[in-house]
Order: sequence, then C-alpha cells, then structure tokens
Amino acid sequence: MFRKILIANRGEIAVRIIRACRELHVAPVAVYSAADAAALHVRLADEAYLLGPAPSVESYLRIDRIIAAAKQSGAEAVHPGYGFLAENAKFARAVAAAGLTFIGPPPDAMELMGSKTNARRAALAAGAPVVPGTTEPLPSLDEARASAAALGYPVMLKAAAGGGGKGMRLVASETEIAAAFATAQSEAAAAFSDSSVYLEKAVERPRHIEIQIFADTHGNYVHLGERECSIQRRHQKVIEECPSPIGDADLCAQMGTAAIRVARAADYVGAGTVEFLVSDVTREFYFLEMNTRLQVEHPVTELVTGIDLVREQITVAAGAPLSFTQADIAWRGHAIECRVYAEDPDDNFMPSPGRITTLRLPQGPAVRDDGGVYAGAEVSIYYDPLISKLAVWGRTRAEAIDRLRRALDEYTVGGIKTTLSFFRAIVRDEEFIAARLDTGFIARFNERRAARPTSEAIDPTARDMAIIAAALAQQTQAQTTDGARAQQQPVSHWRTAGRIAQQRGRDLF
Amino acid sequence: MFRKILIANRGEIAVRIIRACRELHVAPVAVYSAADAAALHVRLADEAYLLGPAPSVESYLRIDRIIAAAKQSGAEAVHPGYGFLAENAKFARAVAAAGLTFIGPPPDAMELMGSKTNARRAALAAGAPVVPGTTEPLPSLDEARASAAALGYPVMLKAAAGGGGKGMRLVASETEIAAAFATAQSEAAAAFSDSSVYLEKAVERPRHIEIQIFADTHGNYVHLGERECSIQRRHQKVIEECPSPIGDADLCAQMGTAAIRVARAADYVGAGTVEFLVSDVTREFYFLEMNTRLQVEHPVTELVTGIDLVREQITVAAGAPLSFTQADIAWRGHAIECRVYAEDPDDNFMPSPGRITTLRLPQGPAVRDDGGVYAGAEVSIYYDPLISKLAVWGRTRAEAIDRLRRALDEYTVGGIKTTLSFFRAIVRDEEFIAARLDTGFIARFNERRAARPTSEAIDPTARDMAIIAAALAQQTQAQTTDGARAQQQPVSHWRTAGRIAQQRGRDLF
Amino acid sequence: MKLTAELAGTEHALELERDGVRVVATVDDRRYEIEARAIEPGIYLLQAGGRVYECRVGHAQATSDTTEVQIGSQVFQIALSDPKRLRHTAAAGAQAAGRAQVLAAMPGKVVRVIVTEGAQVEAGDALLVVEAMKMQNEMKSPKSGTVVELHATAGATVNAGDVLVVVE
Amino acid sequence: MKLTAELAGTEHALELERDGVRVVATVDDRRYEIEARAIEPGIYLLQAGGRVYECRVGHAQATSDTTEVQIGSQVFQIALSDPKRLRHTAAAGAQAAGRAQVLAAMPGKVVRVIVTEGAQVEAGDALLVVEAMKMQNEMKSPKSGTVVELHATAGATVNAGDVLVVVE
Repeated sequence: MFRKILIANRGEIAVRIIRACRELHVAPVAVYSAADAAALHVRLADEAYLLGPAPSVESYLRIDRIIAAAKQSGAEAVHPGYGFLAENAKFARAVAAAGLTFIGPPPDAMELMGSKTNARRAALAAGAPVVPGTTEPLPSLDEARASAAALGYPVMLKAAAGGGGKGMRLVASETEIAAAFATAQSEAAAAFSDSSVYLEKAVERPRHIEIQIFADTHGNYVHLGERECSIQRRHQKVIEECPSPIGDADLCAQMGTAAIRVARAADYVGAGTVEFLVSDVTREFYFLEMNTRLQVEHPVTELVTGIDLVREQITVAAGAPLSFTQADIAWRGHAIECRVYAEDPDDNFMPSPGRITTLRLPQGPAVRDDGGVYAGAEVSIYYDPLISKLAVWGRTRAEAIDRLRRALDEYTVGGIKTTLSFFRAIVRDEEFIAARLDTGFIARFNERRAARPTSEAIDPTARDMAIIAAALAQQTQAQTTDGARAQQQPVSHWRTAGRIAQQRGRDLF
Repeated sequence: MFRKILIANRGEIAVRIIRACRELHVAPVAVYSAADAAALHVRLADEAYLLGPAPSVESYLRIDRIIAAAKQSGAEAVHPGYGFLAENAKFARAVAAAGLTFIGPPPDAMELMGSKTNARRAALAAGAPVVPGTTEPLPSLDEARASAAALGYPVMLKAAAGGGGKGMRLVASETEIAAAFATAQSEAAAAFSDSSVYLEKAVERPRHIEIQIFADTHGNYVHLGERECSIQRRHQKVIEECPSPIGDADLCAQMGTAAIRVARAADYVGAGTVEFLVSDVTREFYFLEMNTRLQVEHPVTELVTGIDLVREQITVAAGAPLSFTQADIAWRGHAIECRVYAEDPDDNFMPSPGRITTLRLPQGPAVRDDGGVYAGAEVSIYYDPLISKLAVWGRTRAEAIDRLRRALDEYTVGGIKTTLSFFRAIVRDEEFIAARLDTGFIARFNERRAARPTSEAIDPTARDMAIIAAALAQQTQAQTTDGARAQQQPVSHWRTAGRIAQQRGRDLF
Repeated sequence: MKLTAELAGTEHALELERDGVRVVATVDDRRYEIEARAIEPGIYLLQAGGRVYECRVGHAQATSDTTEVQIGSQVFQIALSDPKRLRHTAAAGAQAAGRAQVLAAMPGKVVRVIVTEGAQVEAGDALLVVEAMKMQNEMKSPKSGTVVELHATAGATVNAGDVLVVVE
Repeated sequence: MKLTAELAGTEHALELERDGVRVVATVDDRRYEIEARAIEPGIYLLQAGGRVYECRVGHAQATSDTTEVQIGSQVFQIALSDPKRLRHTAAAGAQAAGRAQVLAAMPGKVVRVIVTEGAQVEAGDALLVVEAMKMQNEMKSPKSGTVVELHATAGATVNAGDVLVVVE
C-alpha cells in the first residue's frame, strides 16, 4: 500500500479522498490555489502545497506544479478526484513518467473514452447501442446546420472532450443553432481547453441512467448497479438515485452487461461509469459516454452496496485485486443524493458566491453529508459551485424520501444562496414522489410551481414570526456600530483571536 | 398514524425521536426544564412546554405536568425515550388513563421486568439461565453480608429497579461490603426512587452481550441480533458493537431464541433488549435483565439491519404490524458506537459540565452522529452527561475501526472535557483491534496505557506547533479587554445580535 | 419600535417591544406574546403559545437588501423599512420611465458582448455572456428597445451590481 | 514575545514574532517559519515546510489554567507563563507543608459526609460523596493524616474549586 497520496483537487471531493486516505492509514497531501489557503481540504491534510493564483489554469490545472509538489512531499501516488485533470491522459502520463502511480484508469483508456466520438465508435464495436448522430467534431456552423437538418430537430450539441453538462445545448429548431453552436464551443473551450462539439438526435422522454463499473489490474470486471440521474438542470445532474426507480431489473441487467463490455473493450482499470440514455417511452437504451473517473454521485452506490469506492480505487491502484466479486455485491434499500450548489434556484440557478456565515449540517440516522466548506469559508467565483453532496438511505424509496425531507429541513447554509430550497420543494412534489422522472423533470416541475398560488403553502403565523425575527436581528444591529459577533457564551480568551485579526485587517491572520 | 407525539425526554434521545417523527410526518412536541429553554430538542420541535425547574424531579420526572402538556398540545401519543420515566409503569398507566398512547411496552410487562428480582424469576420460568444469586431485595446490610458469604466473593450489588450501571457495585471482599451497600442503595434511591438492591455471583471474564427484540400488537416476535457491550466503565457501557466480535453464531442464535422466549413470557410489545452475561471462558450465558425501552446503543443495530427502530416503535404503537419478519432481517457488515460523555477520561471519568465553545462533527461515508448539543449549548450538572452517540459502519470490523479512528480525529468538542480522547486511544489499542473484550477491558487498557512511556507517541513538531498555537491564542487575548468574538467574516448585521445580548447581560436574550 | 415589512409583494405593519426574553409584537392586527432567544449567531428561537419557531436569519445576496429567514422548510424574503423615514426611492433610475438596466448579479468575467450601442433588441434577446463559477450565463434584455448604454467589454471583470447594459 | 510553556512536566522556551500570516517561532532551539491563520473561532491553521497543523485551541476545564490544543488525534495540555513576571506561586497553601486540600472538581451536591473533623484517615479513604450529573463520586483522601477542616455538609451545593476537606 501507499504511505502517502497527493490529491490533485479541491473542495468536497478532495475532502472525500482525504477521508479514504485516513481510513487506510495513508498520509494525505493537499494542493491549493491562493484562493484556497484556508480551505477545508487544506485543513484536513497532513501536508499542503501552494500551486499558484486562484484561476485554475494557474493552479489546479498546472500539471508541472502538481507533480513537483508530489515529488517534494514524497507521495507515491496521485488521486485526481473529478473535474480539473481527472480525465486528462497527458496528466496521467506525466504522473507515471515522474515515477508515481496515477489513481485512475490507464491513459489509453482515458484517451479512448475522453473523445466522445471515439468512445461512440468503441461502444458500437463492443455491441452497445448509441444515439444516432455524427461521430465527428463539427468543423463549422455550416456543417452543424447540415447535420442537424439530416438528423431532424430537436438535436443535442455536446462538447467532444467533456462532460458535466458543460458545452451541452439542446437545439429545438434551426433558428437557434447559430447562437447555441457558438456558446457550446466557447464553453467547451473554457472547460476542457478543446472547443470541439458534435451533434446527436434528441431521445424521446429520455432518462439518464448510468452503470458504475470497477476493474482491477488482475482482469476482474464487475458492475455495481445503476444510478438514475434524470433530474438535471442545464444538462447537469442535481439529484441522483440508486437504484433507478424505473424498476426494470432486466433492462438494468442488460445495461450492466453492456457497460462491462465497453469497459473490457477499453482495457479499463479502476472506477468508471458508463452513461446511458433510456427512452422512458420505448425502454431502448443508448450508450452516451464513459466517464473515466469517480462520479459526483458515487455516494448513492456506496450507500446501497456498502462498498467504499474511493477506498477501492486506492487499493486497486496499489495493485490489490478487487475486494469483492460480482456475486458478492448486494443491493440493499434506496439512496438519494442532492447536489448542494452555491446557486440561486429562484434565479435560474445563477451562481451565488460569497462567504458562508452559518452552516448547520443534518445529522442522525442514514444521512450523509460530503461537504467541502465550513462556517466562515468563502465560496469563490473561480471554481465549480458544488459545496456539498447530501445523501440519504432508506429501506425503500419512500423511506429515503422521508429521510431526505427531514435532512433538508435541518440543513442551513447562511450567507449565500443554495439549491437546498429547491430540493425542499422537490421532495414534496407529487411527480417526484411518484418517480415520474425524465430529463424534462425540472422544466415541468418549474411549471407546476409557477402554476400554484404562492400563498398556498404559507403558514401565516410562521410568516409573522419570520418578520419578527428579522426585526429583532435588524434592531440589534442598529444599536451597534461594531461588527463584532458574539454568542451567549462567556468570555474566553481564545475566542477573541479572530476579533483582533478583524480589527487589524485580514493581513494579520 | 399519530399526527402529533409528545417526547417526554431531553438531549440526544429527544432529538433522535424528533427526527423519526419528522420522517413519519408526525409533529413532534418537546417538553423542557428551565435549564433547557434553548436546548437542541426544543429548537427542533414544533411545540415545546416548560415542565419546571432544572432538577429532574421537578421537571422531567413530573408525570402530571408531562400529561398536562400532552393534553394541551393535542398530542395523541407519548414517547418516553430512555432514562427518566421510560421504565416507569405508573407513568405508562397515567398516559393511558389520559387517553393517550404510550410508545412502549404494556405496563405489566414493564413492571415484571422492572423489578430485577421478578425478571429473574420470569426468565427462569421461560427457560433462560440466570446468574446465581438472590432474587430478593436485601433488607439490610447483615443480610447482604450473609448472602455474599454464601455465594462467595466476588459478588455484584445491583439496584432492583434500574439499569445503566447506577446503583451497581462490584464487591471484591467482605471489607468493602458496608460502604458498597450504602452507596448502591443511595444511588438506587436517587436514580430510581427505590433503594432496593440485590446480590449476584460475579461471572468469570464476563462479556456483556444483549439481544434486541421487537414485538407488535399482532403477536409477532422477532429478534434483531446481538450487541456486544463489554466495554464499560463504572458498569456503564461506553462502546457497543453489532454484531458481537465473539464470532459464535450458534451462541448468539441461542441467545436470540432465549430472548424471544423471555419477551413472550412477558407479553411484550415494542422494542426491548434482553441482556445476557456471557463467560468468555466457558461460553455459558446468563439472563441479566430485560430493558423495556429503546437502548442508547440502538444505532449499531440500525446500521447493520437497516431497520429504523424508533420509526418502528411509533408505527407499532399506532397498531401497525411489524414492517419485517424474522426472515426479512439481514445483518450486513459491522457497526461500532462510542458514547460521547461530558467527562474527563484522564480523571476517572469525572463529569465535566460547562459550555460547549466549539463543536465540529465528523462527516462523510458511513459515519453517524446522534447528538443533543450545539456550539454554545450548556452541558448542565443536572442530567446525564451523555452529549452524543458516534456510530460508524464498515463491511468488516476492521473497516469499521478504520472509519471510527478517522471520525474520532475529525470530531472536536471545545470548552468541556469529553470521552473522545479516550476513544482515540482505544481504537489504536491492539487488544481492542484484536477484539479481546470482556467487562475488565477498560481496567486492563488503563494499565497498558499507564505502562507505556508517555513520550512514545508524541510527534515533537506537532507538540511545538501546539505550543505556538496556544501562544498565538493567548497573545491575541492579552491585546484585548473585550471578550467579543469574531471571525474572518465581514461585518454582517445579523451577526451582531448575540454581541449586544452579551453586553447587556443574558437577560436580554 | 414600528416597522414595515414587505414580503412576497405584501406590506405588513409591525410593532415590537421587548423586555429581556419577553417580546410583545403586533403584525398587522395579530398580537403575539413571545419568548425570544438569540441562541447561535443568526439563529433566533421564538416561542409563542407553545409553538416553537427556530428562525435562521441570514442575508440574502449582496445585491439585495432583503433579510432571509428560514423556519423549517419555509424560507421568507423580508424587506424591512422604517415608516418614519422617507420611503426608499426606487433604485436610482432602474426600470423607471421606460429605461431598463441590466446588472451583474455576481462577480464574473464578460466572455462575449453580443449587441452594440444603438442596436434594436427584443425582450428576451441575448445581450452578452458573463462567466462565473465556470458557467456561462446569457444576460437577456428585460424589454424591447434600443441599447443606449453598454458598459461591458469582452474579457473585463465585473462586480455584483455593476450596470452592464441600459435598454430604453 | 518570550514565553515559557509547560507540557507534560517539561518546560519549553518559546520566542515568537509575527507579521501578518507569517510567524517566526523558536521552541527551545528549534526554529520554525510558519504561516498561521485563525480560520474559525478556536481553530488555528499552521503551515510549516509543507506540513499542515490544524490546531484546535480550547480551554481545559474551569478549575485548570492550562490551554488544551488538539491536532488530529493528539491532545496537548499547555500551561504558558511569562518568564519576565514572577512565577506563579503554587495555589495558595494547597499541598504545601504536609497539608492537602480536597477540592470540588465540578459543581454538585454533597450527598454524604463520611468523616468528621479531627478524624484520622489513610490515603485513599473515602471522605465524602458528591453527586453531579446523576453520578455519585467518592472523594478520597490524597494522604494519610488528620481531618483538620471540613467545609461540607450533606445536602449542600458546592461549586468547582470549593475546598471541601483539608487533611494534615
């Protein structure tokens, strides 16, 4: 086993990997940008190395500096997390060239799957169905227009190099294609340093269902079941479930088998996810892409299978065989994850950076929060606004929803807007409870919400209490000109540290 | 189902029950003493009623006031939690007489099992072996002395009316019996309003293993497996595991069957625990007592079986059949719970009341904290010092220990002493890791610790950093005469509320 | 203390007196006797007639002057004002007299400017694209009209509240 | 700033200078260049040579004057003093000259007084029983001798630090 691992990431996923390291008696090494000097992942690590200024191209995307930090710390392996360099084969090769182990798949597999067009070809060759469309990057708007016309609208524009909804645009008709093509290319360039985009036919009432696979260096391939990821906004997942409430065991088994075939075709090693689009109408499934990394939604698979995917990534990278066989995997109950983003759900999910003033995390039975922030932490404008993943488990989907509703009401993030209020409405939505899910869910949900009179759900006494609380808070403020903060607590010498720091300005501490 | 439930308790168990209510769409009603006006269980409830002054005899033990609060709120049922009135048949009868449902076993079953001497007779009649000893309360010191001499030292003095280690004393020889008898009687009187104590022969290398049972009003009886509770100090559990690492499936199945027989004999309904003493030498097991309530250690059973015991208590009390059969119950993996007490483990577990100044709870995979406090909360001298239960799950006991070690290092409680530092040493202890457990574990563990040179584990650089941090904290304090507290955070109007309150004294808020 | 609270487009009159933890408040014509405690920064515990309201009071975003109060699953956006003082004038010029300002809602970078000064635009037309937190957001025209001011250039950094475009 | 830190019975000399987040410290003869940040109340993040030390600084209990610092699983009890000032005299009279005080370590209630003034006791003998947090704790004599002072009566409430018994 490794004694020391460098984590080439930040935020909640870096914290998640640090926890796996701790459990394996591995010393975790963090890297950070100037904006993250006091970030949670730095606090929890044994060592931390500054990479550069806040922009990720000058820090978290600097392969040279990350490898220098790994060498300096004496780390034996590098975990890329997800995002940033996680699917960058050049990075994986540079890590290997420096004599370190890359905790992820072989660079060739990353490269094959990293290009969506190549991946489509590989999937077809492995016998997995794909959505009709071009398999080539579109060199110009004219070609995009021609291809779209040939496939028939609506079509989907996608970044060839990436995932996560970035560079992805639904195009309903020819009048939209020019603007959509430009935006998709520009987003793809910003996110993946590659502006290539391609086109696919849009599938009817599509559900996004994906299969978690795992392979080791001894030729063992398993799948850990499916995840339902149909609830998306801007083509980015916000709620994921395991298992899929589609409740079609045959279909999911077929996708599992197809996913393993795709992984084998790529000589895959480690954790990976094969994404499928499933028509809720025809129940046909199509290979979408393979993500050659851990997924944000890995906790729901962990909750249902009991297998720690990050721990397994590390032991497999160290050369151990998988700690379980396909026959060992048992799925128990139902898990749901909500991605807590620093975004305003009442304003089209606009990012909401700023300082987190209060943070109260839900606790108690079968609730798990994988966060990357703390009270006092700054959510900066430089990075993805994902601040935490809230996941719950129940014996049944209904029990999981009960628990999620309870956990969401306990959860408080002050100082910034988050998607929590959106989730609180979702768990009370009849269509969600009835599991009528496809990728159009949020659009329909928003229409239902807009149609409902706003006064309906409001408890007038609670409203009055809220007004009184706001007035008490404001009144208190009006009586002081000093911004210091206090509690019921008695004076204690070490609590004053921050106050002094504040009086002198932030440069003191 | 009930629409509203009154919770006749405080602290972490009241919070636990509030969470179950929320998940069942039941409105939780809290009660509180004057010392608990700002307690977490009050904050999280829909309604809260003041019972009286801080001492529990004037508040949490006031049956009349609790029932008045239930009637006033319109609650339909009362959950007693554990401790206080949970095993008081008079209370259960008063609740029923008021037309409310008592969420617990029938009063007759409580009464039968509430007297340990009657319980022993009932267990014998049901065919469960018992530890040799008197089955009668000892009327005088002389009779205690005579009985002890007849059984042969060492013997155990126990409170007839109670559990939780209160009123329990090991007596090694005749010279100790006078003081032990007086103390046990006095503790029993204070804890249970009944000073009766009885005597048992002490078992060789005893392990404390208990069986969780559940029964409904339809005649269904199941057991949910065992819990190992051998790690005790002052005869009170501090660490519990499920399953028992004794690794003897036959033995545990026999205890499960015996436990169900005892429950049937008592016409039991609801959640209950049958405690056994198991000799690690002979593997004989003896019925100890039946706890006619939820146990503090219920989370480990929940983590391994996936069944929410509090939810089940509520649905069973509402008349529903058990939501599972004996055949449905599957045990997966291993769970360990640590009881976080406000006590100083370096000073013989002396209670450590005071204000909690900082609180950072562990998060992430398979970690669960069931707490009853928050940063700023006061741990008062009036009640049990249990502030939280930390429970973890892993596929194996080794994985669970890895996770527990990680979680304990993340956990911080500032301002008071807690048992966390003790647990951090336990999870690194070879005997604990090897699962060589019996009720003498802590005594031997303390000897091992005392024998080890203190300098052994200390990282000198970490020590120097600790000195520097202490100096920075003190230096900062020396430069201010104002006890206010601040953070890196910018001035924000609502953060000042507490400060004003503090300047004016606590009576403002 | 007398205040006016605006919430979901409705104004409520508030009168409030306090003495220690005791607060007597009247909202419109509803009178409450309350116990109020500031138990954690930003958290007020209000109890009235047995009912518990754990109010988590926070700022709304930087560009807004409302207070956000969460009670369980409910979130209220409240704007308080003192009726004795002059009413806040509407944010200078914004939305007034057929003019519409497009403001930056958060700090970010202008990646593309789609319109030019003097251009005719329809309501809903994209004006420019601002990137923040790795997402590109199209800023759309709130009304049909002419672009009379354009304060954005591609590559420029903008702060929350900056006026980017004025359409008249 | 020069200080003396006592920790686990050993004294360490500390010299410390700071300028913003930069701290230069010498402990005994070990010199450290550190970045130090107060990131949450009671939490100091120290970085030196790539190593991270998240120091959670708290009080020890009310009856103690040491500072408790937790770094991961390690907890350090540190008593700081300024060598320029007079050294702290030992707590007045306690333990001095053959006298031993038995102090209440926490607030509680005396439930039983076992000895009387003038009684002869052996080290380890129970003197009285104090109840706090529902547990009864026997207070034992730290030494053999005579009970010369007895300030506890059954039923009385005691505060942390109260002298209950003096044995000489």
